[in-house]
Amino acid sequence: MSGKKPPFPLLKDGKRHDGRGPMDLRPIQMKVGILHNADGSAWVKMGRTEVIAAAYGPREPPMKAMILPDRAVIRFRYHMAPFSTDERKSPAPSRREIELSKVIREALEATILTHLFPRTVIDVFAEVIQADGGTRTAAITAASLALADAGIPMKGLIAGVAVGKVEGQLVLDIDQVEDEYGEADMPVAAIVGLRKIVLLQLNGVLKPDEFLKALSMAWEGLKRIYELERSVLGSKYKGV
Amino acid sequence: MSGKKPPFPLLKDGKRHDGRGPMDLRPIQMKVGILHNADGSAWVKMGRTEVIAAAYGPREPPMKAMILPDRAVIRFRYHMAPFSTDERKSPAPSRREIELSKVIREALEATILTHLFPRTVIDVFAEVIQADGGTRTAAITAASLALADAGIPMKGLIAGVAVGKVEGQLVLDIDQVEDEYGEADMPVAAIVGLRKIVLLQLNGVLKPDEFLKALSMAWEGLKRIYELERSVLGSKYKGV
Amino acid sequence: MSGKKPPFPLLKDGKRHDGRGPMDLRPIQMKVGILHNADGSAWVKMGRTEVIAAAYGPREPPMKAMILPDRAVIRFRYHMAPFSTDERKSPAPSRREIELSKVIREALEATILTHLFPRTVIDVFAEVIQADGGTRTAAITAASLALADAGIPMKGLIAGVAVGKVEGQLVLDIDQVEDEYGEADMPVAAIVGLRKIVLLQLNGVLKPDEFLKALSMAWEGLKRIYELERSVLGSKYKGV
Amino acid sequence: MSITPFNIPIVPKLKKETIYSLARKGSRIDKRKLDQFREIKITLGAAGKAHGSALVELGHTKVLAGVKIEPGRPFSDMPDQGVLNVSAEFLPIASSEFEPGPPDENAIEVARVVDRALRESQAIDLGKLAIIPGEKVWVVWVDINVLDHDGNLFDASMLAAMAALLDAKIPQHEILEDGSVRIIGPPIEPLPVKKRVVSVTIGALGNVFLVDPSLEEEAVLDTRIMFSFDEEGNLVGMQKTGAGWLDWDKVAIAFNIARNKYTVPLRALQGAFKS
Amino acid sequence: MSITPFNIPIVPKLKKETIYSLARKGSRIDKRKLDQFREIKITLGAAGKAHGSALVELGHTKVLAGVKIEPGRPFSDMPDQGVLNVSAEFLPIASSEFEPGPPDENAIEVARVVDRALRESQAIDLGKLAIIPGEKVWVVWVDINVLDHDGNLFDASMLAAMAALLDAKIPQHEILEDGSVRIIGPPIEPLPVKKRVVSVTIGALGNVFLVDPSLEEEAVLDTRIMFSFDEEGNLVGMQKTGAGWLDWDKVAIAFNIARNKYTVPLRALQGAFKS
Amino acid sequence: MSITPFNIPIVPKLKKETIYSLARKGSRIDKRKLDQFREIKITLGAAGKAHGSALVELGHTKVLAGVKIEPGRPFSDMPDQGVLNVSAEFLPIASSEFEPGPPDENAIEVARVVDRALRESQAIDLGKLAIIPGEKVWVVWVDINVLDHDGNLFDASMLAAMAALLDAKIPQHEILEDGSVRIIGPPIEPLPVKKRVVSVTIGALGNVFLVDPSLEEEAVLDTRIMFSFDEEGNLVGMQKTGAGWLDWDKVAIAFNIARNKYTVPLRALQGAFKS
Repeated sequence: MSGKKPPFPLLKDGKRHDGRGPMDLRPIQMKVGILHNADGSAWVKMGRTEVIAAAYGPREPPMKAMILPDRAVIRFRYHMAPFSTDERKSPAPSRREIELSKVIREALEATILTHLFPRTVIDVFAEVIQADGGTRTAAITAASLALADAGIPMKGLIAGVAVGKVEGQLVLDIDQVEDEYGEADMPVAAIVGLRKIVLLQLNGVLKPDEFLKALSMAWEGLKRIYELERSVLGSKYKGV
Repeated sequence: MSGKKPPFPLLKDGKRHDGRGPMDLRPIQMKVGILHNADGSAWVKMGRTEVIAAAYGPREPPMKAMILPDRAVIRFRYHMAPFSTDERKSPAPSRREIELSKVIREALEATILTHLFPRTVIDVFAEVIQADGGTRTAAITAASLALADAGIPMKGLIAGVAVGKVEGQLVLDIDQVEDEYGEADMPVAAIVGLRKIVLLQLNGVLKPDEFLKALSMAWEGLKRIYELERSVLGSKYKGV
Repeated sequence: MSGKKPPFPLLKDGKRHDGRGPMDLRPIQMKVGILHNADGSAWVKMGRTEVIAAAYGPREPPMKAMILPDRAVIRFRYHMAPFSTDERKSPAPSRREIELSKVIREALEATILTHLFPRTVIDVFAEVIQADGGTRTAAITAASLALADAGIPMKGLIAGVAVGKVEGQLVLDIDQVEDEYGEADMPVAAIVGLRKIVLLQLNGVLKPDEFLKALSMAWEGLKRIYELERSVLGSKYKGV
Repeated sequence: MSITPFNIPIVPKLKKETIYSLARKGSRIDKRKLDQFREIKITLGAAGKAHGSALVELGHTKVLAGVKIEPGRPFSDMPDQGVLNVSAEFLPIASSEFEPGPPDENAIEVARVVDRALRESQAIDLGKLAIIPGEKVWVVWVDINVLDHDGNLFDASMLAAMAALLDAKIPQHEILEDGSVRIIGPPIEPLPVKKRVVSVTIGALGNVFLVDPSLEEEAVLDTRIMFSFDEEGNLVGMQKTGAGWLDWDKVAIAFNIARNKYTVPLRALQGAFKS
Repeated sequence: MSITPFNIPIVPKLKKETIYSLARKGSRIDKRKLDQFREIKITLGAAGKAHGSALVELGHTKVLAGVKIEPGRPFSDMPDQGVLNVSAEFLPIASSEFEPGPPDENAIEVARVVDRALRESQAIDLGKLAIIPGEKVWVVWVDINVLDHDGNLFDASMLAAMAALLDAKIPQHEILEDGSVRIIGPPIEPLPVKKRVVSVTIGALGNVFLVDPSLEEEAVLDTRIMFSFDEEGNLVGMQKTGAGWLDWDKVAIAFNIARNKYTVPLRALQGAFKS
Repeated sequence: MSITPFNIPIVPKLKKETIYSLARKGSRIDKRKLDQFREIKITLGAAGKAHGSALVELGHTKVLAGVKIEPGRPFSDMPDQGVLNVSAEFLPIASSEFEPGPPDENAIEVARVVDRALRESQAIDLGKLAIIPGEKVWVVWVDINVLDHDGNLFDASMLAAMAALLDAKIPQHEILEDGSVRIIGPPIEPLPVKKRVVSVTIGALGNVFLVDPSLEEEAVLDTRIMFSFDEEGNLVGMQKTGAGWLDWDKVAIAFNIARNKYTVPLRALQGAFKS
């Protein structure tokens, strides 16, 4: 949404610049249990975008002041590696990272059964290893998998995906080029099994009917990602 | 006190650049109870200088470490809005704001009956909306009014004013131009009813006899401001 | 170790640029008890390098969180005065100062009998007044003297010195010029009485046999510095 | 890092139940209808040294926005465009919950949400703000100061920022030979504002939606969602905020309510500039 | 934000009463007269890599000031003037009350009070510190390091800063073709100091005033006030500091005491430069 | 300021005794020999947008290093040399002991130790990294991210940094008329690496030495010492780390063990670039 002209057509004969159709997700890979120390961990790759997440807890809070008597406190950090972006990013948290940490933390609070663990903290950290569009939705997917891997009870798994608009057309799961030169980026995350939205933002402009269509496209994408999550978690995590 | 030449005469035929005589205050407006949430609040305008202050407390300190067993802890912040100055000011606290917060906090400690409220904190915050000279003295006046509006017991109301020196002549209640191109700026604040000085600074040069004269000019100004404070607080605050 | 050519020969006829032989220390001065408030204090000058250290404690920790139930916590800061260097140094701690604070703190932990003072903190602060090479080793020597002056029980006094390599030759106690234009700087600190190494670093390149020779040269220097420490502490500190 | 707020006062159970039961009957504690905004008051020029400013009152909520327009350097990938910076501060005078200090995640969120709505709708014609292309452009600083927090800081901040921008004028200036810019007189020329953007925040509470929730309501809501619109009713920004979830199938309902109500703040804005 | 110091050790009642009763009799715990300074000792050149430095001892109080003079850019509104920067650090070696970290409000206050007295009296002729007008000027850094705190840091810091400036010399330099400045030799030319500024701090205790209060006295004083003077006895700075008040009618008395005593630190300063 | 770590979990006595008694018998809890490295695995190109990257696994310890090569300004005293910057972050995903936030003293120590070994050995030919001498040079950013901490972060970080540098390629670029540098294609030309540097960390435990200590071992060691070597076996860096001491007369023994083992990580490095 830079307003700049793309260096090549974003849509041509109904195909996107990388050959996908409007409703195609990028190739997705997921793994859980990739880290030794974390109570749970996950790795999610969507196209070139790549995120690692880890969950720790429930555990004793590092400071007494942050105890809640009736439930667990959730801490979440969305963070980009300095080499994850086209130009090196300072490792200090940017305003963007602070905002995304907040909205993802709030999304996670909606699904974690925090009332089962009063006076504890549950920590989830997502590290973006490579950023090529859709990092926040990949991060929330990875965070959800890491929580499941840690055995932390949730109301349901969260899946995330972004719908974009390029050259006037709505497309699913936009990458960085489509984000940069497109007209809209609408990241969505939901507890798919319960049909609950836990994250919803819009960066760009949509007409009312486009917004409603974008929502239903997102749903299609979320369902597919959710199925992948369930299959990667495999039989031992059947519950979530 | 920049040492620079003024762009126009600061004194002409005994009149100052804005038409005032040496002992004239700028037009003053005051209001209390202007905010909904604060326990007490006030708005003070002197010429173009404009300050809002709010008081909260006595209340529980945010951290246990800052409790005093025999009296209330006072917290005060003097802060300038980014758009209050000629050039945009970063909202991060400058060294100047840190110093002024300290000397005004100390002035407020002299009048608040802190021993009535052990183990609590009383917070006073002053926000400069427009800075045109004399912001610290307007801030202390506003802070005093906000405390009175919050019903926090004080030994007496504080009034503040600055005496300046322009083109060799002492003048009361200097504005920004007189401050910038003048030879001295002496801010004074006092508990007028008790004849106690609680803030006194000098930025510039005064001969010994000038200093003594400046002090007595300040007193005249303080008395007038004090009367305005009493009248704006009205009957319900007769005590202070 | 800048890789730059020195402006004058660092070695000529077996003499170093300041006339010293390879095994000569710079002129050393030491004093203890130089500060009024500190529980112990010391001043060490090696050539032009000059450091003041002070020790406080054992005392109550400023925060409860930092208590250890079985021993004292040690805090140490290595800090350079803004005017101690060729170009003014910002007083904010640099990454270098943070690293040196850590390795010296660890060295001090090896000698202080921390188990005698559970639930307390022992603070040691070193301020570099003039930096002309070997500041970290002068700082650790001064810290050790300040601890002794404060009467804090130690397993033994620490002495520190650096061995360097200039124009292919190993030399003892390098100064700033030898550091900047030389090939290696190996700071060493030890509890001399116990023959224990507590600090060892290398900045530069040494062949294996050079390393072993540098170690034995360091020992000669440490013994001489240790004797000076003992003599300056005098009879009342005979124990350490 | 973001952390669950752990020092928020607990809402009394009784108040909670009152808000719930009123909502089910289509009513609210301050007698408003479910889809009714609180009274909106806009005072222009409230900060005299700003190049544009507006004090917005939304019920008891008070937000003061000030705009400063200063010469500066363009971004290297946008050499011919002015620069827009939006910041928000939740001043400690505004609420017993706000501590002094740098903007926290809540203030940063408000600033970024307002920034995106202005930027994506192209509300400001940044292309007209070059002074010497590639060298010097106007930098537009929008500073949002929350003075009194009684809920719905998103809509109040959006409105204050938009009103301050509409109020803003560019300083009279000349370009010196060395390429620097000298201010030579008071601001006269209006800032090139192309679009008027407003927002409507909807609170979800059980099966009902509340427009423009007050602070008391915010404390008991399931969650909130903010929609930003341009004058033609296009969606130019959106943010679900606060813990909790929203039924997938109710998003469209919330959106429609917001779409029906965006003319309320828009008319308030237009009213302020009518004179 | 400023907050009441809450971790200051309590002064024993007995000590308090002793100081009070002595003061009423015109005496002090360290046997001084009420208007007597502690012994002042000034050691020049105490920091060898500084361009000027001085260690000031005021009784047990020890302050080391160092001056560095480096080429830099002028302020855009003062293109032909050098730049003066004053900082103060209360080093943790100086007192069990000082924690390591960036300067707190007390250190910032000392630095700003010293800075104002130097600046307003025009003690340094900044107009002579341009190297290439509008491009390069000398930046004068004055760093005040408190080494031992036994009270009255204002006067000790003022004196150390002034002595270090008088001790300071400008580096020998040449201007290269590209406008950069190269240092080519040790400092020789003295910094252009036009005025000698000193200060006298007065502590108010009941009905009496104490000159140059020690740390023990500071802890029981009603309040303190610092007056700065140039050589001719003009007032070039003033700061009431510490909680508490001062009777309006006694300010003149305090001022007169200070005015009578400013020659004490001034003579100490002159003595240090006599040789 | 550095402070004794005060929130480290206590090692169970039994584990301590097990490690000790095994060590005395020449064995370790993970069945390794005293002088045996854990399995080393190097994955090149693990971070696709970096100009060079490597994931190093040392047993369960995982460190990812990424290199970015960007045009920038040289240091004024090294106008014709590229710039090398090494940073390390101990990510909170890596250990329950790591909190999010700026690098602490441990991360800074690792970064500086790696930096020194690379710099002093002249591993990178910085002289070949000038673009326009005195104006523009390549700035090489090495970012070390610890992903999983199971001990010996020094050796894993050194290896990851070195592998990432060997993997790194300089972006295709052209110099524009105004002296700026434009990237015109993907990186092709290898970074000029002159030396391969690796390190061996030795843990001292009573009378024995352990090569490449694991996290469990680190918790009970007397102290640790890290030696860095170039390919010819010259010592290019050294760091005693952790509280505790080392017998003076045993340093040479530790050094000889390290000198005998540096070929292990070196061969792992060479293996990764064989294909």
